[in-house]
Amino acid sequence: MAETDIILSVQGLTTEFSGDRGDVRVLDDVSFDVGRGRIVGVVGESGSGKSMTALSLMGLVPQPQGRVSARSITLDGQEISRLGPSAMRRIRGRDIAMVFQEPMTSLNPVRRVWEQVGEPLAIHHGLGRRAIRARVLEMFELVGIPEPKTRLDAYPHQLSGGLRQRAMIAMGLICEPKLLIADEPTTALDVTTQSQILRLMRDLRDRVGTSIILITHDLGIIAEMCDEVNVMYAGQLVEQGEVFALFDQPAHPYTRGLLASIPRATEPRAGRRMPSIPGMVPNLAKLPPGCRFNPRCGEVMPVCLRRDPGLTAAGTGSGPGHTARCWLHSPNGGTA
Amino acid sequence: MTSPSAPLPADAIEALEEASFLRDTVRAFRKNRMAMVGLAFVLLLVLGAVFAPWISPHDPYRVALDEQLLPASTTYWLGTDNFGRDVLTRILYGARISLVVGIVPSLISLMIGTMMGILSGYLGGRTDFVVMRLADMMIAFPSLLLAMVVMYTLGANLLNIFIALALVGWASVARVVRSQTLALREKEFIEAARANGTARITVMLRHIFPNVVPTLIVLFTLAIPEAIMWESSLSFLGVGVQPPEASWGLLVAKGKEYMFQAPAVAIAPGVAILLTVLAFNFIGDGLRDALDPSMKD
Amino acid sequence: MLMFALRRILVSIPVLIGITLILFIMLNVVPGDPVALMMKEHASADVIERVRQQMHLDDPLLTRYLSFLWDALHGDLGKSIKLNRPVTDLILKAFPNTLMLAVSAALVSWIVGIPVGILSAVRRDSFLDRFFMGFSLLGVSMPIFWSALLLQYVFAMKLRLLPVSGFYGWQYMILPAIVLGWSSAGVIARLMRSSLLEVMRLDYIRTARAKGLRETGVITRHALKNALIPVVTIMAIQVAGLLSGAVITEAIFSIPGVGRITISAISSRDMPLLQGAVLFATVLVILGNLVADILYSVLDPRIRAQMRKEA
Amino acid sequence: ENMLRVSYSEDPKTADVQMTTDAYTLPLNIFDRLVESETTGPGQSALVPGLAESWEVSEDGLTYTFHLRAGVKFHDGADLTADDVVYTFDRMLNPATKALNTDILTFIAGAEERLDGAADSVSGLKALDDLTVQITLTKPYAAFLALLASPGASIYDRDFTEAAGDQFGLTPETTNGTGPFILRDYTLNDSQMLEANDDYWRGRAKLDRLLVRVVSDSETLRLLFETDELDVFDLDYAPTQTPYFYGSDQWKGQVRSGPRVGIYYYAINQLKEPFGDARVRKAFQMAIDRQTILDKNFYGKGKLEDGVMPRGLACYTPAEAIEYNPAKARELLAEAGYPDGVEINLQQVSSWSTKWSDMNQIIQAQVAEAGFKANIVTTDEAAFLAARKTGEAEAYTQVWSADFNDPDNFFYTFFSESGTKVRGYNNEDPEVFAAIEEGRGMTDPAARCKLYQDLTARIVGTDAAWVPLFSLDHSYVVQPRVKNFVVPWNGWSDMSYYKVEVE
Amino acid sequence: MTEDVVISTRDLTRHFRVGGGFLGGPARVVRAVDGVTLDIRARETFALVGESGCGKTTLGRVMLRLQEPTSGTVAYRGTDLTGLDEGAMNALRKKLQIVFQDPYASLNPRMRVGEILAEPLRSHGFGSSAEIRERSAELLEMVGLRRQYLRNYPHQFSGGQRQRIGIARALANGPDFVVCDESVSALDVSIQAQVLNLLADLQDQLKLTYLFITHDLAVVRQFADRVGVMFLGQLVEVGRTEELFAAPLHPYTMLLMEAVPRPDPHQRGRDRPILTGEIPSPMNLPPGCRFHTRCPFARDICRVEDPALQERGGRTVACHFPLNG
Ligand SMILES: Nc1ncnc2c1ncn2[C@@H]1O[C@H](COP(=O)(O)OP(=O)(O)OP(=O)(O)O)[C@@H](O)[C@H]1O
Ligand SMILES: Nc1ncnc2c1ncn2[C@@H]1O[C@H](COP(=O)(O)OP(=O)(O)OP(=O)(O)O)[C@@H](O)[C@H]1O
Ligand SMILES: [Mg+2]
Ligand SMILES: [Mg+2]
Ligand code: NI
Repeated sequence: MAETDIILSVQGLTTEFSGDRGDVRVLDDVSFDVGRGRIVGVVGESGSGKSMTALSLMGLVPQPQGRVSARSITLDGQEISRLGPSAMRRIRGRDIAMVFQEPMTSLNPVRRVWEQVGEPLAIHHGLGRRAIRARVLEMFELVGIPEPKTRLDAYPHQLSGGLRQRAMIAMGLICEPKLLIADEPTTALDVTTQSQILRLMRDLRDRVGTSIILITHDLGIIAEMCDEVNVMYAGQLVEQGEVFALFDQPAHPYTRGLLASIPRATEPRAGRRMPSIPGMVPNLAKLPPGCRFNPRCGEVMPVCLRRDPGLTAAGTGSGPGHTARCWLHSPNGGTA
Repeated sequence: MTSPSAPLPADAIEALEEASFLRDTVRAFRKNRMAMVGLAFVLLLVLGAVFAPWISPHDPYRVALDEQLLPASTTYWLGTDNFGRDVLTRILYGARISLVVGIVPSLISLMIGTMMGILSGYLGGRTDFVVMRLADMMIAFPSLLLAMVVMYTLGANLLNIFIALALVGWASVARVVRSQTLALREKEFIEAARANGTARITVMLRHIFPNVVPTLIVLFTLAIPEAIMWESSLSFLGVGVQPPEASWGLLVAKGKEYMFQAPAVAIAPGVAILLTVLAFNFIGDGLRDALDPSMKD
Repeated sequence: MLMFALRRILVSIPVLIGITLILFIMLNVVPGDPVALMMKEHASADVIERVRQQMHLDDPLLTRYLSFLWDALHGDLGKSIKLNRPVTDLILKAFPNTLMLAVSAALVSWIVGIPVGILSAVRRDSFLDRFFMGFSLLGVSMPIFWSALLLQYVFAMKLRLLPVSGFYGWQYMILPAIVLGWSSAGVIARLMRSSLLEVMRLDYIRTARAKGLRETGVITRHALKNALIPVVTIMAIQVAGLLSGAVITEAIFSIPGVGRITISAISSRDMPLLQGAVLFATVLVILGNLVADILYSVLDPRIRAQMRKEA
Repeated sequence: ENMLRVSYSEDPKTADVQMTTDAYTLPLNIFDRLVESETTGPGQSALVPGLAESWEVSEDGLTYTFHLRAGVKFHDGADLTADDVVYTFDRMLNPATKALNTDILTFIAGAEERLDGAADSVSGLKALDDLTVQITLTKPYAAFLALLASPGASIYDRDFTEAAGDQFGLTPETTNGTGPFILRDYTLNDSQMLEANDDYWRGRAKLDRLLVRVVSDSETLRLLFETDELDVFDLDYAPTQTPYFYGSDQWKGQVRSGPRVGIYYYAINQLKEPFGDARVRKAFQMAIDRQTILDKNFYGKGKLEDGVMPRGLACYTPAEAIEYNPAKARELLAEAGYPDGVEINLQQVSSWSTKWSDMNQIIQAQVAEAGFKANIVTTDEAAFLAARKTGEAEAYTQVWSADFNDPDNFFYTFFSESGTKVRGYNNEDPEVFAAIEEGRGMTDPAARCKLYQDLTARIVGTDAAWVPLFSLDHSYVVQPRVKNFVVPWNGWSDMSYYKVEVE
Repeated sequence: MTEDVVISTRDLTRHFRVGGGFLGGPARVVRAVDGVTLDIRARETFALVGESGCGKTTLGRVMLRLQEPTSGTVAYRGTDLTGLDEGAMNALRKKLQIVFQDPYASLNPRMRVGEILAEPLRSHGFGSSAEIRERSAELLEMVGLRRQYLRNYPHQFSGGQRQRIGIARALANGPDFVVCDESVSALDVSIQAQVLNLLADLQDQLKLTYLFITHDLAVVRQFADRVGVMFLGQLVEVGRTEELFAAPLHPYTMLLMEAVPRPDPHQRGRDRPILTGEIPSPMNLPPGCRFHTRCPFARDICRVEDPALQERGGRTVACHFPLNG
């Protein structure tokens, strides 16, 4: 991938929260790139830091408890990790936009939909109401809202979940951002609606060329949508790679466990019991020493209990850029 | 039923976090400095009230007309009132009545309100309609007037103050509790209890009630200062605690007559009210914050 | 909306009947004779008895209550025993004053309470926040008759800016309105603050920030309306509180309002007057709630839809 | 502007003096009476002709003939006639009026019949011609003229009053008198505005206007006065301000004070044990340190009273002094069978001025020394009055000021057979009952005064049925521009402002 | 019916009135469950799938009489539940249990685990408190938790653990029939598999019958024996899992299955029909077949006539033009 094709490059993103019981590091040295026009998936279980990654990029981590630091974050070549709040504000909504998980609660219940969808235009381009309305109407058509004219003046509660999520997407795209971050955009929706929304997002990428970071806990969605995948576990990236490589040759035991434990609608029932990952997601405040996955790992080695493996190339046979955070793949293996 | 023959998949569950609801609350509360100050003040006050006969420097009822309205001195730390009674002593004794007037009716209205609110919210239907109309009545009725009617009709004494304040207070408690009950009723653990054949009364007592307790605690801390204020209003109108008993409300209301001559007589008990109300407010705020997040996690 | 209002009013009829009935019974079972009271020291027992009969005071309780209801339905609240004037007249004369007092106090409490609450929330934990919250707690914890005297002393006696008491023009309303509004301003400020802080945690605020909106824009355009909703509820409840407070405020500032009529009606067992006054006060409270509901619907389209559905 | 601004703590509620027993300012200024009692000096009064230019009393003391002043006009322009006088008194006695002040007319022949509804008119009331009224009594009553000078005997206009019906006196439109002022504005619980009557028969008042405000809060009252919103500050409404005004350089020269023909007393219900025993009552009398109360609680502005009649009242002579002697009181109690003291109740009413509860608290503390364990019982006024009628009321302290300058006003009120029932059974001596009845009809002033002095000795001294405390001065503070402000002879707050001037 | 049937419903309906009342204008009716006839056989796992709001939860609750049916009957092993009085119903409840979706809301935050488990035992007079304590501990162990946890509060557990406690509570009195209402939907995939395995093991050991309510077709395929597909209050298709997945009869079933994203990037390009449009409001049902507004195969008759549920080779379907037929 050529350097210029990289729209977002994140290096060493670390986010900490100070709380009642000391500091918790919810993101630990997260680095990844997003190519132009690509859909990059972030997958992981609840609490693994997916949303926090998005919020850290947007500069929306709750203050003052949260602290974000990064070696570098470049957006289309521009370094944004050291921007002040007002400079960051000018980027938000214009260069990076975000679609949130809950279309019910992410829209203001007391304001009309078109005002909310068109607000980024007012903020960043100072457009007048008529112009905004016209543009919102266009966007409504683009995201496939039926009878867009009549929906302009609706309040959020008058729309179904699917329509609300479409409106959210319209809002995200209205300033033609370089990057759209979609945080579990379909989790709250029915499967049928979900497939509509996913298809819409892919179509939009194809037509408009927006780069998308797609956050989800559903490997099915990743498989359907993404070009590249980042797997997160307990605040760290544990595996990253092209989607095919990752699904065909998962390198990290966690990824493998995940893939094994997803029930599949397409395959007949194998047996009464399903493969599962034992144990539970760790508490970030009480991480085990060494590899964070070691208590649940079936292939744990002595070194895993002592030292954290870095992200390294994921063994032989995997494509370029396929990395995993596991001693199994580290150059000197478990012997170190 | 047999216990499982083969052990089920053991899961490697880590040691649980050592925490309990109560401990969390206490910890969160203790972090709130204002709330702790409030608590300390109230504790001090309660001690002062309980031990008033032992610690107060003078007799609260002794009339010594020779020592009227003396300024503060080493004998009379806050001076004397129009009968030559030590203001500090009167305030300490007044704390007994004011605290009781603050606490007892609040408790009564909390009890009635909780009962009514839970019944109304959980049973719904006609019970709900009747209880809520009753509550509407109490709320729509200008409360000071209601209190005055009670005081006038039953006579001005401490017991009737309780009745009056409780009559005024239960309705808003009932409303809050009812809305909480309505929310709780939809919770799955209530459904689970019903699915287990748990009797309605048990559901209300063991499931609904404990879950409204945090709200009740907060309401309680806010109801106390309100009741103290109410009592002072009633005293001002001449239907509150009757002299020579001392309540802060009465002391302030009476002291007002001497505001120009000996301001301390009115200001000192006023400050006592102020500090107490502040203290309870701080405690209430602290409790609300302390109780709230643990409800969510 | 009209239907909704109508419905609300109809629903409150049993409340009104209940209140008057409770009052009626309470004031009748207790000792005390309005006539004896009215005639004070000089009247002989015979005279009192005669008057009692003329006033139908010796009829059975229920008969009297029903005839009260019947007359009330016809717009006739009877004649005050003590004041000898038609109750409707008395109240219609006094009511505007009380209303004026309550409304101006409410205005004070909103005009002060809401901005103070907002500022405190925005500058959370700052000195300003502490100061404002302290000030509003002061309002909440000062007896009305105390703050009244304080303000009278400072503004009327020392600074000579405002009149001490009476009710002969708008300047006269300022001090009573502040006195009465202060405590509810405190309540509103505190509620506004916590409500705004609560709203600021919600998802759609994050959405608004994600658009690049400034913090002021986030608050004014997104948070405020939502945060006002619980405040409006409290405002409605406070109407009742304002009326109660008005009793004392009127007495201190010599305002010829319903509160003073009511007090004397209670102590003189003047049933017709008391019934009338309480009836009016209750109606006011009910209207206050109605206004709050309407405000609600202005603020929140979901409630608007709900109301349309209900009506 | 030539306006006097005064204040009262309560609304008068009506100008119709037949319908009120406690608010006389409006009647005193709006109406006139046949006879007026004029203040001649501090605590002194004289009966002077009012609407009646002259009058004659028959030998037997039963028939009074009044000659009305010619040319007196009501505010609406109507002429005063004898018929108006007859009408006024008949209205009071007409049961349909539900008048409250009927006591002052019950001596008139036929009054009782009229009151009972047995007659349509009062036989003892006659208009002999346009300007002559004849009133016949059933039996001689020495104080009848004084009664006619009391506010309750104010004269109304027949046509106007009949038309106004029961709304008479409630609004400017329904009020009409002959007096020096005309009611122009009446806002309930706020104020009444009176304007000088240009055609007043005694000549126009010096004031153009009189503003009477209702101010119930005593601190507000003081602030109003000090910010020059009021011209007269009545210390009765704010007794705690006494030291301030007496001590203030600015104000002490502006204090106007006069004695009050009124007495503070304790009424003791003899039906309630232990007060059935005269020794206990005597002990109670002696256990109260009245001088200290007077000095400390009332700033010494008054005098101790030892009888039924306060100083200033006709026939007053100092009675035998009541000694303050707790030790002796204790002995008396022991004699009465309470060597370890006895529990008693003192009653007070929640809506009364706090001065009563103050007094009770002081007295509670004082009598404790003599062995009385006094409980203070508080009720509201309605309950108190009801209890007093049925004899359930406890001992209570109050003040009585003269309605008219005659001992009967005190003796009959408290110690007559009918009076004691109303007052809460504070006397049960049949001989006293008889003597009071007799005194009412006595025509020899000296003998009559002797009777009352003897009665005093019996009631207060022997029987200890009454605990006289003291009579207080009535003090006002007036703004420097107020002239001719005279405290009325009886010390009332209600007074005529006819002669007052402002600069 | 045979002994084999645990629960059988006949024409079961449950309607909700919304709005209306005094002067409130006409009330509107939500037909949450609208004529469901169904037999659930002993020891099977019967899955109920369908989109949000189609009435799955309501059906489950009405079966347990946690909500009263508007009409129709529910029978448990031949006993008509709808006719039972409160007492008799409560006595039967030990046999009929439910496990909820939300592991957070389904446990009373103010009760210790021990109390939560003891309550159903106490309600049915299980025995002395020592026995109850022992039984509670056993239950905890049965769902794979340590008995020491009896003294802990729910908020101290993770979602998966809480769900286990919820299951233990349902098992307390030895139930026969358990409704699992979205019992694994809120869990992470790795935990979801653990809980599903637990449910499967318990079913085998305790001879349970499950009504398994979910919107996740993948879970259904791996877990259920038979499936009922619900649409707007009605069952549109019922069949054995394998048969139904292999060859759906109802277009809705087919479209629903197609909509599930497949965790295999190689399949992503596949051409698949997608369900368009929004689900109609249950307050305002279209005439004819309820699905016709979204059905790609709808014809005229579908707009007029409501198809009845019909047998088709051991399966039932409510469609005028079944697929694969
Ligand atoms: N305000 C906060 N204070 C402290 N910790 C927080 C805060 N917000 C989030 N966290 C913690 O940060 C971690 C990552 O949270 P995040 O929301 O990114 O998870 P996620 O992967 O998006 O999970 P989900 O799938 O549930 O949305 C979690 O452990 C969470 O508890
Ligand atoms: N108590 C109620 N009052 C009114 N309507 C209700 C009530 N409970 C459910 N409904 C309505 O009945 C319909 C079916 O609801 P139900 O909860 O059974 O659906 P569901 O299939 O379980 O949906 P989900 O997947 O969202 O849980 C919905 O339209 C719902 O709004
Ligand atoms: Mg998230
Ligand atoms: Mg459901
Ligand atoms: Ni899902």
